[in-house]
Amino acid sequence: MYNDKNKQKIVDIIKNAARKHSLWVLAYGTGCGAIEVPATMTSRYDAERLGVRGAATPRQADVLLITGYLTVKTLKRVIRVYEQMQDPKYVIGFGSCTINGGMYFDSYNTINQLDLYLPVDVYISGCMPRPEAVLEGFGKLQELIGKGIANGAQQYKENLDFYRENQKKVIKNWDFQDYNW
Amino acid sequence: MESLLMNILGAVTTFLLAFAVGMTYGGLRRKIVARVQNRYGPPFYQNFIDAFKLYSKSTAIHHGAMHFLGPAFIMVSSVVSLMFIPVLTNNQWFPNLNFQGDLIFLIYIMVFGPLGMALGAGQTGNPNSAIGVTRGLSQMVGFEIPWVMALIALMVQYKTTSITGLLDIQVQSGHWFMFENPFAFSAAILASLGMFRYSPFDIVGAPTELASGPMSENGGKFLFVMMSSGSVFAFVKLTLIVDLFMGGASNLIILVIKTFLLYMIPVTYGIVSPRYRTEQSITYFWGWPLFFGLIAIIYAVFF
Amino acid sequence: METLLEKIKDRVNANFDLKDYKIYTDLKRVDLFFNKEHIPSVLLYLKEQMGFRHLMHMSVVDWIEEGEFEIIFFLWAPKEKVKIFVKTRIDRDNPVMENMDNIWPQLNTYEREFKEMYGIEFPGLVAPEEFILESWSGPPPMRRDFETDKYAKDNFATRPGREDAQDVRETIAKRSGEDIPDFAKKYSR
Amino acid sequence: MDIINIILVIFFAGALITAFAAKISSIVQDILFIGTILATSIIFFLNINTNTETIINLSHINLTLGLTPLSLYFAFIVFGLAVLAGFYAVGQMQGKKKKGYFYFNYLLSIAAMFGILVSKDLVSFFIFWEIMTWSSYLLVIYNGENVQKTGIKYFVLSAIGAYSMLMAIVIIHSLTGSFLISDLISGFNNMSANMQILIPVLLLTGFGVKAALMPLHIWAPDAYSNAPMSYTAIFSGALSKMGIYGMVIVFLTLITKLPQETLIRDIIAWLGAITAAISTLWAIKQDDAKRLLAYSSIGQLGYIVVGVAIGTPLAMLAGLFLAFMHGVFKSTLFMVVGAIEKQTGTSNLKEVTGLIRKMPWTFIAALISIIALAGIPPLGGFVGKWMLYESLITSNHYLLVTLVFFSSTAAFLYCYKFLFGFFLGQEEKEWSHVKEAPAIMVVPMLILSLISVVLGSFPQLILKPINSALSYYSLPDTYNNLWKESMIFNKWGDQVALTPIVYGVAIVFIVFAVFLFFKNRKTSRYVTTKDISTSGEVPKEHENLTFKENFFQPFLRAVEPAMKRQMDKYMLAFAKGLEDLFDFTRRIYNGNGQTYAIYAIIFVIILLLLSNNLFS
Repeated sequence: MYNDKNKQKIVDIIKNAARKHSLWVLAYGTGCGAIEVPATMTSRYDAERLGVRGAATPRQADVLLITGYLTVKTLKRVIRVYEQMQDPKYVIGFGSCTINGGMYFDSYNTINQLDLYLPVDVYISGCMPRPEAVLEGFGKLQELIGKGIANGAQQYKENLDFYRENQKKVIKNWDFQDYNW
Repeated sequence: MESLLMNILGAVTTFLLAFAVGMTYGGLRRKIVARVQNRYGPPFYQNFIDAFKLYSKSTAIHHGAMHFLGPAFIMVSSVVSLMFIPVLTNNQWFPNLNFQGDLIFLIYIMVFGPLGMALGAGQTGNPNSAIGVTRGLSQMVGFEIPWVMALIALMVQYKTTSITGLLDIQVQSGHWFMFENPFAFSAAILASLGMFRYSPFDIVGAPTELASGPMSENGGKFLFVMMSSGSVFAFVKLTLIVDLFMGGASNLIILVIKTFLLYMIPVTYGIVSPRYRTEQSITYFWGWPLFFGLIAIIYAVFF
Repeated sequence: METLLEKIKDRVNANFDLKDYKIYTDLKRVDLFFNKEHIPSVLLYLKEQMGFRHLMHMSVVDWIEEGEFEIIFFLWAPKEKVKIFVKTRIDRDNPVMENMDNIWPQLNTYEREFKEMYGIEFPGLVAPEEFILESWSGPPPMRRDFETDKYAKDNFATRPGREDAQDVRETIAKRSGEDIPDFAKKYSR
Repeated sequence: MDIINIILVIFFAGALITAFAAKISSIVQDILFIGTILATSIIFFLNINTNTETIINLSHINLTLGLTPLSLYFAFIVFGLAVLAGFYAVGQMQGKKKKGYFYFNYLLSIAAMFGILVSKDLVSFFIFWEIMTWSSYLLVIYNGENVQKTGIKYFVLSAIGAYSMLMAIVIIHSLTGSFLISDLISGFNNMSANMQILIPVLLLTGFGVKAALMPLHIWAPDAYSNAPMSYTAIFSGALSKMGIYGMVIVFLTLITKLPQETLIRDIIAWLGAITAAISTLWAIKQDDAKRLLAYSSIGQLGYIVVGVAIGTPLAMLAGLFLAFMHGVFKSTLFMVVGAIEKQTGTSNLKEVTGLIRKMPWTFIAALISIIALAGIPPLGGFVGKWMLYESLITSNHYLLVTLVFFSSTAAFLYCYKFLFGFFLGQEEKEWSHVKEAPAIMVVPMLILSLISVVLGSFPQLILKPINSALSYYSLPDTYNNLWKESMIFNKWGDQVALTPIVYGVAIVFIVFAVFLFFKNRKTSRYVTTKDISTSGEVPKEHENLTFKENFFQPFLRAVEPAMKRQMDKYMLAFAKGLEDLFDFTRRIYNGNGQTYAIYAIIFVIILLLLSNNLFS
């Protein structure tokens, strides 16, 4: 229960302080938002000064950054990637598309609402959000982690049935074995 | 009994020192790279935060026994080689096992790490890991040759293969081997560029191409052990070169200054260099560095 | 230039039953219309005999009002630097087209796509698995009678509040005091 | 009857009986085979000492048999490997055809090796040498495939070696009037300078063939990979050491007395080092594990030759220690390949993957042997490598040591390829049925790998007999000087203490293994190798993600120029040239009487034309 505010022990406070300042981001560049990530990471906005750094594989990553619309096909991959990540892990929904479908709200093949399928900790609105907004989003996530209430992964585990039901409703050919921790 | 206890205490202290120095240097490198790229950059203690965070991450899955033992092999390589290197010239503080092994032994124990990492990476079954490992081992064959030639030149010139022996000669005569045999120093420095695996030679764990190569399936504690082993190993390499070529260090401050100056060579070389392909880096090491090694041996034998 | 295009047209016409044609001199392009059953031999002839070796593209247009699909092959002759559009119409209710991926292997990709997106059958098509749509159960989505809005509403839960959002065009028009353009009125709520 | 005779008689009788016991029962055959080896080795280990000497009278020649400390040392290798590989062979030959044939030749070649080691005169040496060559030849062509290609190479090169050796023996007899090796040594000083060069060169050619020294190595890859693996363990582990044994004697007794000593030593040492380097590169390229290990064997023998040829006391220690270590770890590795081949049906590194969870004990044996092969401390291989480098550095062979170091570092590449190919990587459904090899095959491997581990911390077990062997040939005593208990020194007095190293490695390893393994074992669960980060893609059951093709391509691209020239091709070109020459000769003698008549007439005409010049 390390992410429950009322029961935060001293160890958890230290751990959360470390986690907060060391966010390794797996940027799942699905849509047009992928182009904003380099801008955020490089010289102009330099996310690394906040401890935000790119990670190469889900095993090493803390934050799953979903940058844009998700088709049914990519949603499946995103879920797979999310479940391969190790605890503690956070999800940032990036751009309008992840919030309510954005300009693809009536597409036959993109989901409209990411938080039905994955536990989103922070949404960054905008189409596209500028790097300032992205940094603001990371700041918000850091704040939540520091308070110990960024407990999306916890929610996901507890309400796994709910998420699985939603996921399977959209993904017809559900072919990977049910993953547990 | 008491001496044993002191030995163990000394070994642990050496390890902690190496860990701290290596981690700080890594952090400073990130800062320097950031400044060169016109960024603000992370604080110099960022690596400590990263390491602690990695340690506190959970390890929910594994791919079998070698997946666990691979990082342990790497740690064996760095810690044992640390134990055999004199940290300071007056050996009262960190005696460890300095007199028990010599340079040839050290060369061999230092290549144990990559092999252990290769085994750990192999068991995960990730094809990227295996590709990275093959690149890493190939590159290792590349830079080991000039490195060994430089060391042979030293050994031949001063008729000893012991690290403490070479260090004592420098301390007593007051001449650094860096100036006594500059060719050996150049060869060793150029080879050490490859050992650090910084920019031109970082194809082993190219993050975007190979998904960080051998590390791609390791998160959490595995990565923590690899990271700390890398830091300790960086300290080992720097201290070894300081001991062999720059007359060692009589106290920690001098050690830190010398190692930091030395560390700046691969860092600054790396910042401004693009990435070499594997065969390019092998041919790089078999070009000028090998030539310098050859000259160094000739110089050692005839002058 | 025109003579060259004319010549091409004439040469094809001499060998095949050309339904109709159109020549765009400025675009260096000839449009040739055929019946569906002539298409394979025409394509083969154009490729092997007349130097149109490059298939640039294959496309489908849904003529829902006429109850037909139009299939277009875009060919290019590298030597003469001339384009040919080979067009044909097939029945929309029973869309079957001959599989021609042995003429250009890359046609296979297009045909798999049109099979999924328009429901056009290509008998003998080598399609090991789904191409773009994984486990699609609805009607072919690129047909014009496919109601994408309704489908999305049925399948993907919409966040509450989304339906209140106004059409952007309407908002802009209202703000600047203009009328909504005619073509947009149809979609306006 | 003397002990040596008894051992030889048991061997030959056992070989014959075992060969014909197939008529009774297969198990009886196994028991007889094992019984013969066990009986002989028990007799050997219990009774043998260096004082025994037997003389067998043939009509004109006395065959003198007896042991020297050096041959005792090699006999340890032969008998130790023979017993372990014998047990292994029983497991491996289960259900194979031509068992009698295999057992017969196996016993015969062990007997021949023992015979070579006990020969004190050149005639018996040559006889046993030929028995060894023939029995191993028959086992090389055991499986009946590619007999033409592999058999002929081994046969021709063995013949070259044997004839040059025979020539040397004849010359020696004509010069000294005796076949005894001791007479050769004592009479060597009185020979003419030319003979003093010729005899060692001829003998070294003979031994070089068996030791797979360049350019006489071309038979080895095919022969090693075609023989049954249980025999290849002996072939590479012990039989090739007979060449080393001969070389040691030649270097210790004959070449030291030459004025051109350094030149010959350097030439042979460089040949050894080049052999090591080139064959290492070729080993990296191989995709078949047998061929990989075969090339690796040639490379390792190259190191041994370097050590033996340099010939300083430390180099001699290194060469002989490496000879023992090579026997241990290389035969283990060949046994591993044999076990895998038996369980999966193939030894191709590209086909077999992910056996680590199916054959864990085989993996442990392979891992330990590979670490020993790579020469990484704290295992036994390191001691030999260390002594080799130190001896080269202290005896002023700087470029040689660089070349040896290059091949030794490049050896990591094929070491990893071997381990990765068989045991690591993606687990595939095709091999999910594979089980661990039977105990009779696994236990010998584990015993051998245990020896590798033990020798890493207690090299004195082997260094002591080596020391007495070298003292016998009047080299200075090396105890206290170059090694002392578990410490090894070089000439300059620099030391490596193995015990603290072993303790240090063990402690650090255990600490971090506990830190990683035992702390996380409970909380983490095993996932298959399909569950890897593949950009979110779910690999299907049939999808093969293993990285196998062009394994070390970047490296091979970098060293391509060195691998363009192949000794095989030169030899084949030479053979082709000879064939053309003979073909041309055949055209002259075409069997037609008319042609011969024309030749006769032409000859007479030429005579007539030249008669003025000839007879005036």
